[in-house]
Amino acid sequence: MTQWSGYLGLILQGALVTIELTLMGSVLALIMAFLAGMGRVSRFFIVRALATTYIEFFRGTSIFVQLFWAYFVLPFAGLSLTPLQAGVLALGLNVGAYAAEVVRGAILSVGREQYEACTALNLGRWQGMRHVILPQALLVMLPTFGNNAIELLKATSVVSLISLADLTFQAQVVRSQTGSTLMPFLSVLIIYFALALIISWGVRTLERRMARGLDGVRV
Amino acid sequence: MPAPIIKVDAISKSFGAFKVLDGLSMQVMPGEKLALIGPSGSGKTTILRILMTLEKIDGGHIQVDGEQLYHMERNGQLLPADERHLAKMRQKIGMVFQLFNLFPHKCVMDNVTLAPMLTKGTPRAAAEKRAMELLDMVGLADKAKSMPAQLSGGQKQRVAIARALALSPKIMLFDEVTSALDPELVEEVLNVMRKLAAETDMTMLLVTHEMGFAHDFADRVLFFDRGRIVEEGKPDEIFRHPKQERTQGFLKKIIAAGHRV
Amino acid sequence: MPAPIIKVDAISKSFGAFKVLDGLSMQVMPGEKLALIGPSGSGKTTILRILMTLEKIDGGHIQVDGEQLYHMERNGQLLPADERHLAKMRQKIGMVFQLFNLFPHKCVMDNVTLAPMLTKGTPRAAAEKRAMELLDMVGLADKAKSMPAQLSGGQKQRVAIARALALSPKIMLFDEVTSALDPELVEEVLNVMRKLAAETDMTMLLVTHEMGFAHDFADRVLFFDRGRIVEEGKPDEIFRHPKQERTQGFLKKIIAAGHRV
Amino acid sequence: SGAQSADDAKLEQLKQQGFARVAIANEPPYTAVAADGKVSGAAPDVAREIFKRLGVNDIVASISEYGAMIPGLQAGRFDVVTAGLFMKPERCAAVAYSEPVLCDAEAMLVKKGNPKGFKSYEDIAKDASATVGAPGGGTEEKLALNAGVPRDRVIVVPDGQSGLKMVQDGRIDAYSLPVLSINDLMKKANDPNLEVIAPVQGAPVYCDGAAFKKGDEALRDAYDVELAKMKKSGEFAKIIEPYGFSAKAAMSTTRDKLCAAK
Amino acid sequence: MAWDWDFVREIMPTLIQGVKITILATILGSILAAIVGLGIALARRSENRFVSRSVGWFAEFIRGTPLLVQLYFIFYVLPDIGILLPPLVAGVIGLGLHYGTYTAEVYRAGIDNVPRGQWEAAKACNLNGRHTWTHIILPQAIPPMIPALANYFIAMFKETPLLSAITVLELMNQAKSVANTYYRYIEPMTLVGAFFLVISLCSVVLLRWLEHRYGRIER
Ligand SMILES: Nc1ncnc2c1ncn2[C@@H]1O[C@H](COP(=O)(O)OP(=O)(O)OP(=O)(O)O)[C@@H](O)[C@H]1O
Ligand SMILES: Nc1ncnc2c1ncn2[C@@H]1O[C@H](COP(=O)(O)OP(=O)(O)OP(=O)(O)O)[C@@H](O)[C@H]1O
Ligand SMILES: [Mg+2]
Ligand SMILES: [Mg+2]
Repeated sequence: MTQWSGYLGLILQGALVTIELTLMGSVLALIMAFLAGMGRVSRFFIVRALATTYIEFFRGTSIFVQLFWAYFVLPFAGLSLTPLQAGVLALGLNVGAYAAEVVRGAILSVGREQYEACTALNLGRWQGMRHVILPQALLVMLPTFGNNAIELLKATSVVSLISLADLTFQAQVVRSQTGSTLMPFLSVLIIYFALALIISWGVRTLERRMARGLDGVRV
Repeated sequence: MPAPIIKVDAISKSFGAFKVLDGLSMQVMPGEKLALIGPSGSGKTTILRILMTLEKIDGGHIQVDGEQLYHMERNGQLLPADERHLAKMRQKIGMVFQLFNLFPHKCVMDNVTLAPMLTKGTPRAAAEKRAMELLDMVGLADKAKSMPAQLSGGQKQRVAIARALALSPKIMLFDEVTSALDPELVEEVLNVMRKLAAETDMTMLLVTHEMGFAHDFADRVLFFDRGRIVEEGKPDEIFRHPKQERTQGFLKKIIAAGHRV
Repeated sequence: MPAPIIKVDAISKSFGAFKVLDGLSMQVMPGEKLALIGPSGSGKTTILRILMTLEKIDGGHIQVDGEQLYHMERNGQLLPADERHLAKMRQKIGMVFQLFNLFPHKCVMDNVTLAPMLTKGTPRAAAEKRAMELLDMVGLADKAKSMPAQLSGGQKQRVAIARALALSPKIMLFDEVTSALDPELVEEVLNVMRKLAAETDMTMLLVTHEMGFAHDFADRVLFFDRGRIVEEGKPDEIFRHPKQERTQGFLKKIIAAGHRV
Repeated sequence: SGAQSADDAKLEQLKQQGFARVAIANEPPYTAVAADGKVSGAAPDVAREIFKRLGVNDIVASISEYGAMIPGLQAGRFDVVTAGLFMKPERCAAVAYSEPVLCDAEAMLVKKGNPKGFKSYEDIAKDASATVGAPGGGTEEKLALNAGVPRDRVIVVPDGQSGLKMVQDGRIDAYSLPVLSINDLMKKANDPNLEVIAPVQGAPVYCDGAAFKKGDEALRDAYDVELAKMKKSGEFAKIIEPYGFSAKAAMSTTRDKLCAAK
Repeated sequence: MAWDWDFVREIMPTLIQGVKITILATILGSILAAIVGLGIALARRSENRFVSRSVGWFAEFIRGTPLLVQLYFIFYVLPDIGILLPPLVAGVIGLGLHYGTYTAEVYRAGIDNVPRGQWEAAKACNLNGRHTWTHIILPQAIPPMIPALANYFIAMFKETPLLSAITVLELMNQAKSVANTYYRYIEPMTLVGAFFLVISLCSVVLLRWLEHRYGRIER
């Protein structure tokens, strides 16, 4: 088993790809979540309709279909993406649709009286959103965002199906090359779990930070 | 005689099938201190919220400081007001709520400076200087860095008053600003309002169940019932010699419940 | 003289660092009607909950009907009671809660028959017959098929009493059974309890703030303060001629608040 | 012509970027990934050498599922597929093949002693309880289907190792891959309870070629020129024979023959 | 490559075969997840620290790692210890276990939402533990959580394509196989997406109805 350490290197390379995908996907998801989540509470019908369509479409179809679409069908429309881009696009848009509902829920969870205080102080809609509503809503969103990020991390495993050399894919490669099944799968399970723990720890830390001195914002 | 600063002309307002205001008209003079009293559900809060543009009206007209509130004149025509017109009109009006509605994620100072900095572009230094003056006025200069959650109800309400004043509105609306407070905290808020009434020539509209305070504070009292003004007059007239039966009944009940008039 | 049915011996109970009961002892005779009164937080609810085994004790002993409640005797040694022993002891005791705690997903009849059928294996027909008698007793025979959500508070509480009686306990515990009710519904529940006291020889322990009812109902009154029994005696002694200063102060406050004694 | 110059442009573009994107399969010995992650194996080694001669310094290989290769090529994700994708008329219609590169017969992996006595795909079709595993979209899947094995008895297996495992576990009765692939699997598994049937009767010897996108024929032609030179000089044999492939087999047939075969 | 309706008509029967398997896997997986989740939720409340802790970590682990890898594990590694499962069974177990950790959270919330007074009343009625659970707590806890459970079952439905990795011929696998046979990806993948979207949209309607029907319990 002299080669095992070498193959472990391969798996770690896969872990890097997985981390990269998770980070970039999360950024895209976050952007989409805010765009669509706030779009859902817009007063313009068109914006609301667009946001709703986006959310329902991406929540309604499976991440696989989206991935295969982004990878195999988009090129026929002239948009050819690298596997990494396709992966980030599909994952970000998919998880973003779920997170958009979190954003919307959190925005609605801020009491009506806060909106009225904004009006009474003559803040514009965007100003009120930016300085009063979102900072309070953010704290409500954060724990669920953490869960969304873990979902995204797990979803990266399906990009192996479009041949992106992520953790799961490398496990498959190592399995083919070494003939060992248990070792590669067990080690990637452990790595995924460690990454998930890091995410939830990070979110909890962030939450504590943000909640400081804010007792009474929630409930 | 100067022109009225608020001119409410036959406005009506319904929630669903329920008519809250029914052809209500009233006028307020610049600098006047007005108390709105009346039974629960009579529409007192609603008229304040309408003036603050938190509710829309179904019919009628309102003029504030010489301009239409819910309409704009364009080429001699009256059109529904757009957001820009409303924002302009809101500069003239401030409101203090029953439940304070402070921003819980911002410290006292930021609560007071936020609106001037955002809506008027006041530089931070100037906004904070003015905020300190106002906090000093309401007796909370030492709480500038506190978070709302750390304040008592009375303190919160005084911050809310300072926050509304920071925009220097010509008209201030107060909706039962003491009714959510523990009894021992009511007085500190009323004191601030007395001071305000004495020191400024702001127009003030006050909805309250504190009849004693309304008596001392107001130049004129309006008695509301079922979305209409049933009686109005100087505090002494209304409280000592109400003409209408409804007013008499209302005051009798209030006194029975132990309120001082 | 018969042996006491409840013998509480120097029990103590803390919640965290807060000592609620502090070496409390008391005895209750079979058939006795006992009222527990005292200021809020004095531990009245806690002692009932301990008797019902809803809380554990930290120290001391309790004997119910000749047997240890929280301990079992095995080969002359006292061991902590196991669940089987507790279940056996609970057969002797029933409890009615301040907030009724009816099972909301079951109709009135099922609320009353559930426990006899499950714990004693009573056949459905027998359980329902007995339930109808009990519901009749509390004046709710016509509501047998109603769901709890369709009942008024007073009706709910009467069902709760019937439910507790269905297990034919020797001891009934009542914790402020009327304090969550609208004033006009209090009397119907008290009537049921009066009837119960008159018609059965059940031992009854009653926590209440209704001093008038406690006076009429109880054979003996215990006055609690800070987890101790400060004074006890016949209702007339306690209510008319309290000896302790604490008791006097408490009753004075209660009377000032408008309660009838 | 315009198309010609566009094709030339393709090679120019590859030269400029300095590498060609190559799809390979996760299937030794056609391809192999060393412990350090370096890609080798017969197919990529040949492609690397030819591209070098064409002035494209390197290849960037990405491992892909069989099923994803042709769509990937059509979608422009790869410039060429060198993965043991055997030439067959339908495929020749979908892609532009080079001349043959690696040839191999079909084999089946079964339990020791070949308990069901398979010799051909037809044998599997006849036994109503027999199942056969094959890569999705691969040659073996089609051979089995064409031999009359119903769809629900042809199990699509994601990769060789899975196929081996499924035979070991008795989930499938046979797993079919090219001979050399099966041999490699056997070598790694080192399992005395397995047996290889090679070649499968009635199954032709297939050869793969480098597959290009339709429209990249000029690049393909340039590739063919270099391939022919290498075959002649013996360098071709030197590259593929260590992996167990026969250079003679590749040189004894042509694309036109294979693409026309029924 | 243009859209080809004839091709669509030709592959439709195959895809519908796949849809059947997909739905079957979802239903079986949902049933298992409902049971597993209840088991985990009860075990986590166990007085036995060891049981509650280890079940807690196990559930965290399952929830923090990708279903795809878990499926590989169940299908390819478990036979090494003598557990040989047919593909569909392995898939259903994977789905049930994975989503069981989610439904466990739903159960936990549902159980916590039963007021303490109900536990106490049960005790005062001298009901034993089993009777308390079956007659008092669960009947009150479960109806309000039906919408949340249904939500996860819809999510599970969208993850069934993963089963293709362990040779289950569900919708996605059929589509891939069709695509590989004809070298056409656009139609099968788009149809798969359409199937998912239609079924998801229908289930959203069902969900709204469930929320309406079971959302609250009158007290
Ligand atoms: N958003 C709303 N939707 C429906 N009805 C409303 C709404 N706001 C107010 N109402 C109704 O309008 C009526 C008048 O309300 P308003 O708050 O103006 O009364 P009020 O005079 O301020 O009474 P109170 O002294 O109780 O505050 C009430 O019957 C109230 O229920
Ligand atoms: N579960 C608990 N955790 C912590 N403290 C508790 C708990 N239950 C009761 N306490 C505290 O124990 C003290 C005694 O409570 P108990 O309910 O027995 O008082 P009580 O005499 O019934 O008062 P009341 O008349 O208000 O019902 C109170 O201070 C209460 O806050
Ligand atoms: Mg009001
Ligand atoms: Mg109590």
